[in-house]
Amino acid sequence: MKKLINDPADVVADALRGMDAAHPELQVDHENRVVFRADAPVRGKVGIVSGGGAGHEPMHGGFVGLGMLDAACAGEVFTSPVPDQMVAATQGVDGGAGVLHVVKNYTGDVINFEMAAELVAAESGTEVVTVVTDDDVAVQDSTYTAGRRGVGVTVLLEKLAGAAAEEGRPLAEVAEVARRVNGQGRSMGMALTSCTVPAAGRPTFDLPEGEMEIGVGIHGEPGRRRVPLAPAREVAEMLVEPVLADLDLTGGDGVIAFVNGLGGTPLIELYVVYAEVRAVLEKAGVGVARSLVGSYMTSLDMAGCSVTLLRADEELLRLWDAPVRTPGLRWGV
Amino acid sequence: MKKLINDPADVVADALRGMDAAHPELQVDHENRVVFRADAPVRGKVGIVSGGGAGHEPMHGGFVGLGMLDAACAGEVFTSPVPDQMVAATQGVDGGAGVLHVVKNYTGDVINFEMAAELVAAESGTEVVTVVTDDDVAVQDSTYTAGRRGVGVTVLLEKLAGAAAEEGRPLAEVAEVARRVNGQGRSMGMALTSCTVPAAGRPTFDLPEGEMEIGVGIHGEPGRRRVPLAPAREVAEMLVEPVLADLDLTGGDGVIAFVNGLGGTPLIELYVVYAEVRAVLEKAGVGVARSLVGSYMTSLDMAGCSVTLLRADEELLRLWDAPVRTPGLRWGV
Amino acid sequence: MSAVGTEQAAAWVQAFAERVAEQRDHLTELDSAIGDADHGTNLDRGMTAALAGLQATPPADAAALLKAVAMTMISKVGGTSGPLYGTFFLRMSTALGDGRPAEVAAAFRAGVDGVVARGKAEPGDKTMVDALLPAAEALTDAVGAGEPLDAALRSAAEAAARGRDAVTASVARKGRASYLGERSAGHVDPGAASAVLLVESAAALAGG
Amino acid sequence: MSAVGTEQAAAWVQAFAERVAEQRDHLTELDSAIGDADHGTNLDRGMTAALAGLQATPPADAAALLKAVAMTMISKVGGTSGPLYGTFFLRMSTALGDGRPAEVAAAFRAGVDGVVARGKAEPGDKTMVDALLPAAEALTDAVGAGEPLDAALRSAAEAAARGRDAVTASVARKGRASYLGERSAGHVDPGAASAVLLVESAAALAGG
Ligand SMILES: Nc1ncnc2c1ncn2[C@@H]1O[C@H](COP(=O)(O)OP(=O)(O)O)[C@@H](O)[C@H]1O
Ligand SMILES: Nc1ncnc2c1ncn2[C@@H]1O[C@H](COP(=O)(O)OP(=O)(O)O)[C@@H](O)[C@H]1O
Ligand SMILES: [Mg+2]
Ligand SMILES: [Mg+2]
Ligand SMILES: [Mg+2]
Ligand SMILES: [Mg+2]
Repeated sequence: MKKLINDPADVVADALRGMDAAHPELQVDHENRVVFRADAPVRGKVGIVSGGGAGHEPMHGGFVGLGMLDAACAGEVFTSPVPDQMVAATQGVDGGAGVLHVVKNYTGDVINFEMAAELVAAESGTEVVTVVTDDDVAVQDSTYTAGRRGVGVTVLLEKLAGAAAEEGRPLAEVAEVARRVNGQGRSMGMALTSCTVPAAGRPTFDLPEGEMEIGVGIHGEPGRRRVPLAPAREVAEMLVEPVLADLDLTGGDGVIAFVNGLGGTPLIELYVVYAEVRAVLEKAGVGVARSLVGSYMTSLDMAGCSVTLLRADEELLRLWDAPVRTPGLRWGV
Repeated sequence: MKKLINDPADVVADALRGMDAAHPELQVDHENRVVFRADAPVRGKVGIVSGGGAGHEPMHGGFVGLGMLDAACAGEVFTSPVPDQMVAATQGVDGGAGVLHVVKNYTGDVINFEMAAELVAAESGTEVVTVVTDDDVAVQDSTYTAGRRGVGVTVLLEKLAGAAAEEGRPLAEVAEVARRVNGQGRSMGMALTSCTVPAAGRPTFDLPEGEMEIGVGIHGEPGRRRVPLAPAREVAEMLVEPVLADLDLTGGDGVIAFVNGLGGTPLIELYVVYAEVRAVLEKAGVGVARSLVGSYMTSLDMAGCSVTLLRADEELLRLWDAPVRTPGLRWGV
Repeated sequence: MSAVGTEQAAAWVQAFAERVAEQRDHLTELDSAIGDADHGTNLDRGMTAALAGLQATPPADAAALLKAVAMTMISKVGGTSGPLYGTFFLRMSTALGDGRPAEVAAAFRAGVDGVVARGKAEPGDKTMVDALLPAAEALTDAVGAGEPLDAALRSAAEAAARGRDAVTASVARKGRASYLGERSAGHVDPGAASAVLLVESAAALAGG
Repeated sequence: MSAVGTEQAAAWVQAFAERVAEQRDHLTELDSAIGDADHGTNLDRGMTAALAGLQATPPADAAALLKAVAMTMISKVGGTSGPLYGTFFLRMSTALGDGRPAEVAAAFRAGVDGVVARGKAEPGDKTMVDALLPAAEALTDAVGAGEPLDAALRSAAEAAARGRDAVTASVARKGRASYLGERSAGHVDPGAASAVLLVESAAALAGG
């Protein structure tokens, strides 16, 4: 294993120290491993809390700031944070207008956030609404399974719901925006290599030179199928087509198109993929209203990418263009 | 070789198409492979042109925009662009106040920019001043060699000189800022893995599991020495100490500290390194005025990082905080 | 062994922690194949913290001990297995009573019911429940038939192992393994494997 | 061969392009060891474009031909070798005169001087200059001694190869290889290797 780390057991604590040092505009509670907006709680504003296992940087801590999250809880690598962290985060961002929990649909995340919400309800009057993201079309959605994973849409949702909260809208409306984003967005990912979990010390799976995995998530889980390596042009088709098959995205206000790098893939390759994604969308008659290309939700050092498409509407575009000032996403301010 | 690309010969053209599609605020001249600010030339403002081989994304094209570059020329991967591109860029950004060429100190870059400047001088009245960056302390600086490489300082210089130009300052002053930044900044890099040049198809060098290279540049050149893998704590020392030995950075207004990822290293590791860099600086009595942590100047898919320290002063801090709006760096606007 | 007191509970927790430490890399390897390569690390971190907690604040009785372990699992582990094992120990602690065999069986069953209530897994979904439920049933049956606790725990451990093995061929329908669809078939479920260690730790103590 | 006309120049360029194509991966491999793994790709891209340009717009004479190659190298290759080889061909084209042996030797020398003026490398810095300079000297000497051009070019090719080999053991002082310090010693310089191909291409034609 080759990583720029100290003891694998300290990776999350060490990274939080670095993040704290790099971003004076954030407050880091190292004891609870919660990253807060420096001005939290913002009086009268709905607080937005997210979190999850570490290893997806800049998500979620890097999305804390004006127009996005109020707090993010960091778990161990690929391991949901614990209820205590979420309680601390929720209490710390409660400005009197209630708190939205943004939870990616993984059993661990769902259970821990659920327990946290129960604890908050038992201990305080803070109103908590939870929205779960489950946008990954690689996974069959069925009531008899854990359902689809929450992936790329989470980044877009945190931006859009964050903008709605920043406008001063009430919890129910902010949650409605969040649910709409999740309902209108779908993703699909692929990997060229496995990632290596620091504590495990070696790649989660083997992926020979000429092969790639289609339908991976962001935790180094193997994908749905293994296929021969293909040019970016075909990779774009393999990712975009299942998304288009799952959700009608033609017409209307077009889509917000998001090509995400999984941590080990450089930006030059993401731009190559994005060019091909645009070509596939054009052929399918899907217009693109906004673009996001970069490594915003990683899977440690995995080489690969995901594509997320979100059906845009006038309101979502306005919220997308609204100011955001976080380490990971920043514009309009 | 596992990359998200089509034909290796098309990588740069394909990536420029993706970049163009992702950033409507840029104008891309695909024929000349020049990325322009959409509003170039800006009347009365010094134009700033940079460029170099591709493979370092977001540098340089991702630094085109308000408060930074007016144009960037993209060469083939790791190959300096040609004079014709630089001439087109220079003419396209000439707003009547002259043009600054920012050139990293590599023989190819220097020669091609030199020829471009000669052509511009022969063909037009545009005043061109060239500033060459050479901040890499891994390389011995001697008049009998090619001198030090230009690395991380280039990013900081493009930001700071860009801010000076945006203030409407004359070419001589903008060039003076640029030279000062180069003079006050030093860098050192290391690699955990080699990169793979697409056209070459395999890693430029072999680096066994338990070893790393210290003193690498950003073109997949092997470094100065190979040492056993070490924890981030020691890596930070190996990078910071030679920088401190080369330039007195204690006292004054502190430094702008920049931890850069080389393309294959995820942000979580860069934060771990940054925490350790801060610890080394603290021990050395060097204060940190501003921080930048991320993959801003990559070496394709190389895993590794570099550290750049720039002695700050009041003016540089003001220029650092000035608005910048580019795909790669963005704040204050 | 006629009743489970503080000493027995402590020995069980200690034995489980040891088995987990010893099998940590194996559990993580199982989780690499069909999950995210952290199950061994997660459990080991939790049980190490639990032992440290017990050392620092010795609990008054077996129920308090199990509750302390539960709270550590819930507040130190995270992921799926942290709150589920935490819930197991928590529910068990409140139902343990005097620790007589029938109470132990009922408490174990309560713990398993807690896991099911929290995780909503059904038998055959290929989770820890597939080891825990048969163990609970075997324990209840054996104790109900008047077998001594030692023997009953051994039956429970065997039932847990059979339950784990029975779903190895199946396609997972809960947890991360479910994302793999058909590819999850043929792999041992990591949580089922750790649950077997839990029951075996009890059986080994009882037998020794 | 008594003089270099359009045909000879075309054949030389063609032969060089072929050698470069054939040795492309080898040149890139040499550049992997002490550079950035693109020398073969760079030259091959340039010479392929140069041939295509000659085909599209057949030049009037040998000088025009060399100038066309020069312009392609300068405007299509980039890096260090693009402008240096471009400068070589450009300077050579302006000094070629009627292509008689003495003029060819002088033109070659002018080309090499152009490379030195542009790149500022000195003999022994471990660059293409270490193959080109000895070749220029050998050519001038042989032609001056009245040898026929064929034989003179063969001497030049041998001198180039000796020059390349002579600096293999040295530490590079120019170009990317210089960043490696001592580690550059023992490796063949890629530009010196390609310069040998250039001179050998001429010698082979002359000889055949
Ligand atoms: N819904 C569920 N109910 C019960 N157990 C479950 C459920 N989902 C997953 N598990 C168990 O959890 C185990 C994985 O635990 P662990 O790896 O620690 O957590 P995570 O999956 O969050 O990384 C699985 O092997 C499975 O036995
Ligand atoms: N200053 C110089 N003068 C002459 N030749 C040089 C100089 N610097 C480098 N070279 C030659 O250029 C070769 C490398 O060419 P190439 O790989 O195409 O360019 P780059 O180094 O820009 O990637 C070296 O092997 C060396 O022979
Ligand atoms: Mg996990
Ligand atoms: Mg090069
Ligand atoms: Mg797991
Ligand atoms: Mg090279």
